[in-house]
Amino acid sequence: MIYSYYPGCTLKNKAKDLDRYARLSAQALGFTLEEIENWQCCGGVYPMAKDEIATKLSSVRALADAKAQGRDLVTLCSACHNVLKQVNNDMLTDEDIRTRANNYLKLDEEYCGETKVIHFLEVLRDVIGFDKLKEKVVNPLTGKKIAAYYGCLLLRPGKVMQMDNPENPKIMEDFIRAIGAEPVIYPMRNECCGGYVALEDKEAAAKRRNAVASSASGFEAEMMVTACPLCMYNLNKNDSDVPVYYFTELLAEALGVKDN
Amino acid sequence: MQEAVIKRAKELLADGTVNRIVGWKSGEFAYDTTPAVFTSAEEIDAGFIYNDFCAPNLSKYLIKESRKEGKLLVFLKPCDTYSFNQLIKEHRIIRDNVYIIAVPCRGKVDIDTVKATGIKGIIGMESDGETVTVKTLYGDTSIPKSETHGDKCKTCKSKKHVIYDEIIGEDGEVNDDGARFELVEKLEMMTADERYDFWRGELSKCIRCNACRNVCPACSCENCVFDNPDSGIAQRAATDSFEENMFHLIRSFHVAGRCTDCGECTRVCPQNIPLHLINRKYIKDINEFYGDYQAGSDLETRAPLNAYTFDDCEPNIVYKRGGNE
Amino acid sequence: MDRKEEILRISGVNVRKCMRCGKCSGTCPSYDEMEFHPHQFVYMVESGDIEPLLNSDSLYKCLSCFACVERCPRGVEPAKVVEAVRLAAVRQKGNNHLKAENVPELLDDETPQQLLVSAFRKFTK
Amino acid sequence: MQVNENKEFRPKIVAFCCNWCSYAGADLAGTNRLNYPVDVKIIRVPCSCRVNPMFILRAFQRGADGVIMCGCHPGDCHYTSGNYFARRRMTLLFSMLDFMGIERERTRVEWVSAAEGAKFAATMNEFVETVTKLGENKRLEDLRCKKQ
Amino acid sequence: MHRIGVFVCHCGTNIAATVDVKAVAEAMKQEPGVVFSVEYQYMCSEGGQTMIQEAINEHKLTGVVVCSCSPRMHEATFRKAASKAGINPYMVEIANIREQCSWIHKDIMTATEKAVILARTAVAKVQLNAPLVAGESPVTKRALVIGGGIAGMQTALDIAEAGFEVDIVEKQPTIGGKMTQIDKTFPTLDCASCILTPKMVDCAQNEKIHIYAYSEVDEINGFVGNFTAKIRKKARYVDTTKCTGCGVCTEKCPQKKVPNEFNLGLDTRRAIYIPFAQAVPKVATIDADYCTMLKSGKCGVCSKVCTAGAIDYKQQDEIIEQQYGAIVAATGYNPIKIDNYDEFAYSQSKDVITSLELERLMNAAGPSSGTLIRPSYLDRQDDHKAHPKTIVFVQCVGSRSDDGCGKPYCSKICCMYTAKHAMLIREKYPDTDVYVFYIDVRTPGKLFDEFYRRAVEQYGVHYIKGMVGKVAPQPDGTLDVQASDLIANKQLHINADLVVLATAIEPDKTARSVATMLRASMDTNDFFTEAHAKLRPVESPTAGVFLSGVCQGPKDIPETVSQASAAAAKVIGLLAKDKLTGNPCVAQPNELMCNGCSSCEKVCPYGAITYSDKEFMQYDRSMAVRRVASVNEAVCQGCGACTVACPSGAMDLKGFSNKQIMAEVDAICK
Repeated sequence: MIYSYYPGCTLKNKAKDLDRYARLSAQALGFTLEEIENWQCCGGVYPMAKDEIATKLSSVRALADAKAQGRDLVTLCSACHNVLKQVNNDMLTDEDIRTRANNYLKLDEEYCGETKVIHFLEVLRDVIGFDKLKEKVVNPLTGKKIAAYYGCLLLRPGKVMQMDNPENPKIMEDFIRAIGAEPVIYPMRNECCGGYVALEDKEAAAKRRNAVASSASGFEAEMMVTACPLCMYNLNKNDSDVPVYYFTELLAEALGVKDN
Repeated sequence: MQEAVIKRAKELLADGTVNRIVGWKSGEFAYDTTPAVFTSAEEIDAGFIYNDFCAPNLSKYLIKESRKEGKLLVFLKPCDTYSFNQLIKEHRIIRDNVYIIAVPCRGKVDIDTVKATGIKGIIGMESDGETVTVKTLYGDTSIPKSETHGDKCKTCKSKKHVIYDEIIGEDGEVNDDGARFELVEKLEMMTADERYDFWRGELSKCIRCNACRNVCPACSCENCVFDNPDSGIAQRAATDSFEENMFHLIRSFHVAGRCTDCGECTRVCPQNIPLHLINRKYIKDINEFYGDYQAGSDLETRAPLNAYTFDDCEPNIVYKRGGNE
Repeated sequence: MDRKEEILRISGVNVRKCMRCGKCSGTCPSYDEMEFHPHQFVYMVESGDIEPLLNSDSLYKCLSCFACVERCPRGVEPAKVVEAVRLAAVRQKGNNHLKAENVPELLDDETPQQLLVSAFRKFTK
Repeated sequence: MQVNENKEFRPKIVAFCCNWCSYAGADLAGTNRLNYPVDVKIIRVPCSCRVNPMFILRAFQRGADGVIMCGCHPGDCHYTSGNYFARRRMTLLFSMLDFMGIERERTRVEWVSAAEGAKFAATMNEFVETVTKLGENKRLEDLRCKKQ
Repeated sequence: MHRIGVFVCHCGTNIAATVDVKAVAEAMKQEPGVVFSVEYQYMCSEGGQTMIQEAINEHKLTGVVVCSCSPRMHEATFRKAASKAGINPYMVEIANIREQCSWIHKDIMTATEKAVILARTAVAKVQLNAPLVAGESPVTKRALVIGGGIAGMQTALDIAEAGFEVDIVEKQPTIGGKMTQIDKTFPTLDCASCILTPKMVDCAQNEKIHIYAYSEVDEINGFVGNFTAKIRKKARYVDTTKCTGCGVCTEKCPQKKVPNEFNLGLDTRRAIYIPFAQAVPKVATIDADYCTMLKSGKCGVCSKVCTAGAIDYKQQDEIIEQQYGAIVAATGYNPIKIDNYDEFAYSQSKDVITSLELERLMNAAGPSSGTLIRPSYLDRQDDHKAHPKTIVFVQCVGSRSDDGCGKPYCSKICCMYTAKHAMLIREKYPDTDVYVFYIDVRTPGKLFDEFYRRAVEQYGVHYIKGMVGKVAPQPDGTLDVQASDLIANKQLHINADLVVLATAIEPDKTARSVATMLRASMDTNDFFTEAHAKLRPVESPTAGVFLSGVCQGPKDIPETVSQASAAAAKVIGLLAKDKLTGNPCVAQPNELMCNGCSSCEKVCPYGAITYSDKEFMQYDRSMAVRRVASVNEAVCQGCGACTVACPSGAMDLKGFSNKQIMAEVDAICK
């Protein structure tokens, strides 16, 4: 099974681990992530304005590229996933945006939202299956109490993202169970860590991140996992000293391919 | 064949099983056969024929005949039996008053098809079952019989009789290769403009002689809707293009789901309008939308327009379906 | 063009659908940082009271986390209204909220690229 | 149908509405002041199964540019099964009109419940727009009935 | 040719503001057959009707056209008026120039043009109208009530009171409905059981009422006055004639782990059970999904302990067929599922409950015997933390929402029952803090607002305008309620022990199939539609079908009871008649045209068409016997399916004849 893969800017730089462990794990699980050619940064945040096209074009190019390959497009970074999926939804449902984007891009074939954007976690759940994943685990993380951190980007808006119940998700918890650990359910797992303002409003970002981390540690989490480099950056500085990992790192570890 | 048929007719008349026979006799020309009633062996000897020119479907005549005194004998070709069955289903023929002898049919000679080959000055025709000899003012010409069939026989739907009391010769098989829909399909593939031009061209020839209506076994109403002053559409003659359309549209809709595709309409049309294509379009649509249905093949199945299922297709299937606009 | 019309056009939101339940503000994680709260954005745009919003720091406190969008019972999408007002503000000449020359001092060793690109996308034009 | 040098083409639309659902739906469109073009004139019939193909042909004959039939949603017929029969009849008739080369968009069936005033208005707006684009019905019109 | 009078109504300004009514009346004077044409302010008023009657007499009118509102509104009014003046009521036609003209158009010129065409169309139709006389059909003097809640019971009691037989079909093992689960009622705070159970007993003891509990309606055929219903009595595996309701079996049954639906799953019951002590009929029922005997053939304890010998493991569903003159839908409601509102943590914390669950928690017969206990502490009620100290109520959960998750309507009862809950808690547990988050407090009703004010002023309930955004369960088991206070313009965090969600209500899931069987229409929310929203609120548009209770729209108990009695009054009015005048617009075959082909019979949904052999004179004056159709006018409902199935046009529909409809078509296309 080969997927088109959109890594995104940060995975080539500060979040190399998120990417590297994902590729190693994919290999171990028998699927291939083929990086699409000449991808451009998605912009990191979904442009909500109806009158902006330029900010959506890099996403459309990536989506159209996957369509040309006839493959589903896999993402890892929560932000990229959110941006690509929402832009794809615009291309599918918003005639005005679709027309203007196509007029601008002049692709060989009009792009109308045909590509299926799926998160790496969805590949694990829907293609591999958490049961199968469990069978392939060689180093189960038995006894570890892990808090899944979804943040805001993976699940919302629920009608577009359609990954899981946005208010009571379970995909990451099921993942945690599959790698042999024990998930910790805590209410802040789907609340924003404040990452987007971490550049210029350090105080607000700290407040949000600490609220998340203390909620997790209050429920006795030993560590947190995330799919988002920005959340990782922000949460890492939490006052509760809960360590934060990319979920792919734990996956690679469980599959015994971490040090390859 | 004719001998065997005449022999059984005389026997049944003689033993009192029936008191009259509905069959065929020659018209003005030997090839121009016409339905006739025979009441004695003498009359049979004088005029009864059964040959490759006996195309007329006798079923319709039984509506009136079967209500008369005593039992009658009728000879039915395979396609006529479908019409007969359909009329039984509609309570139009009194079955008990009819004795049916099934006669085989290997396709009838169509005079218009012969004429279309370019033969002129025809004064007579004979057939030995393989070859048709055409007598003309300019001498005899022979053509293979297979080339003399009209569309009705060329794409025969069935050589099997669906109802009879006795049969002379071997029964045939149902032919469901769909060949009869080829011309309909060809029309469907045309653009709307082309279809419109085609039908305009054909229907504008209509002279409203009512031959199609009068010969059609399904068009057998006691009083036609076009003669019914309460219907709001009573009309005697088409005065313009719309009324030509309207007559044939309404007539075909009224026989939709009841037409057995016997092809008589086209055969008798003096203007050679391929009217059976309209009926076949309905049959084809019914088969596609609601499952295969052959009117007259049995007495039980509900007519498609008098039935429904919860998940029938919506009328907008017409816009969605293939074919050209 | 009329400011209100501009906001409505950029956001594509029908603010009249709001039934004033305040759930957006009840769920907003940045509520305490904001001078004007999500429900006020919707209400003030509806009543055409745009200027105070354009000049408020609240524009830059919204986390674009979609909690209000997800939970609004009327499908109003307050985050889109906030973004539209923010764009209306930063699109004015010289009104970029984030200035390139100020960026270096905001960085640390770990700052991920996406924080920079998203900040520029949200706060500048 | 009226074509006037100075005026734009306004189609004539005949709408057959069943008494129980669609006519009530049309009333609801009125109650809610939902606008649709004046070109639509409604004929009330007890049920969509009362609509005889002859009526539709007659309307075209007399110069209608579009004919739409509305009934209760399948399964909701006041008379249980009427709209199911109507559905088959109209499907076959429309297919035949199409076969004869008549523009298929001139005929339409729409199921409109008594609660769907908005759908009624939207359907009529859309239908009138479609028929207006098609222009005058020339293929199925009795010349005698044309206004001189 | 008829002598026709045309009457154009202004409807105040409803019509006159958009349609030039004078011009319409003038234009009608030019129509063939019109001998009188006039406009008037309100045709439906006394004056308008008198005007019609005077014109009929003065101008010898034989036909009347009223250009006014929808015929669905006032056709009957004008027909009655005309018939009082001596002409046949079916000589009246309505041109709908309000709903289908003035209300949807803005331009006076085009609207007037259209009104003229509509009026002309009606005139063209009237020209072809013939006087019609309705047939008659007998009335079965028995009513069927579907649903045995407070609505169904009240309807049944009132009908029985008038002396008619009435059957209640209830799908649960007992009648009583939702009200059995409610603790106290607003605004009087009296105990629901105390006022409900006597009514249940009345139903059981009334000789005219027959209760089919644990039963469902399978099939309904026929028409007003003459319905036939098939009722399925589901197998209880208990012989109800033998069971004494002693309850021994329900104590001895070894299968103890069945969620108790009566207490909304807050506790458990046995596989053989009686829903609650006052159940009617008070007989046991075996839950086949849990009974070990029925599932594996091993057990039989209940049979052994039953001294009456009532247990019958081989019992089958029983089908009962019964005739009815009238049917009442009283199918009730349920709270919606709130899976779509997990931001309130309903599925994550036991201490987030619905209001109906709170009713059970406060009820003496509930899982905590009436002591308010946090559900997470139900198994350790002695713990000092078991009693909630801070309670938050969230209003409008799933109501007034158009986000696709909830219901677009206001559930109507939540404001009042929440005030009731808050008040009861404050009264019984004064050391409790109670917060109510509301969007609006809606209290239209007698003594309702006073009740709500009492909750605030007397009982000190904290009402906060704003909505809860999130409920976050905390490690210590409490709930962090994050909400906005719109008046203070603040975001609040309340540390609560119990959160109660005022969940929207929706029609019972079975209502849809009942509506289909009854051929009664429903709105997009699956509430039954009424024949007229204002003037006929307890009747369905389908003749002989009546509506009782919440199945028609959200209602509280007093409203439900009022509507139930109103529906009963309508039923009594129907059953009191010996014969019903039918709809004269029925099918009529022209025997001279009829082929006897049976096409019409095949499409008739009522079996109204039969055939017989008749002798007819032929064109040649000879006689011939033909099979021809005839229509039973009492059975025919006038749909017209047969008229189109008939190939010769022999079958026509009175009042909607081929010629009439074609005349309308012609008039529109003219």
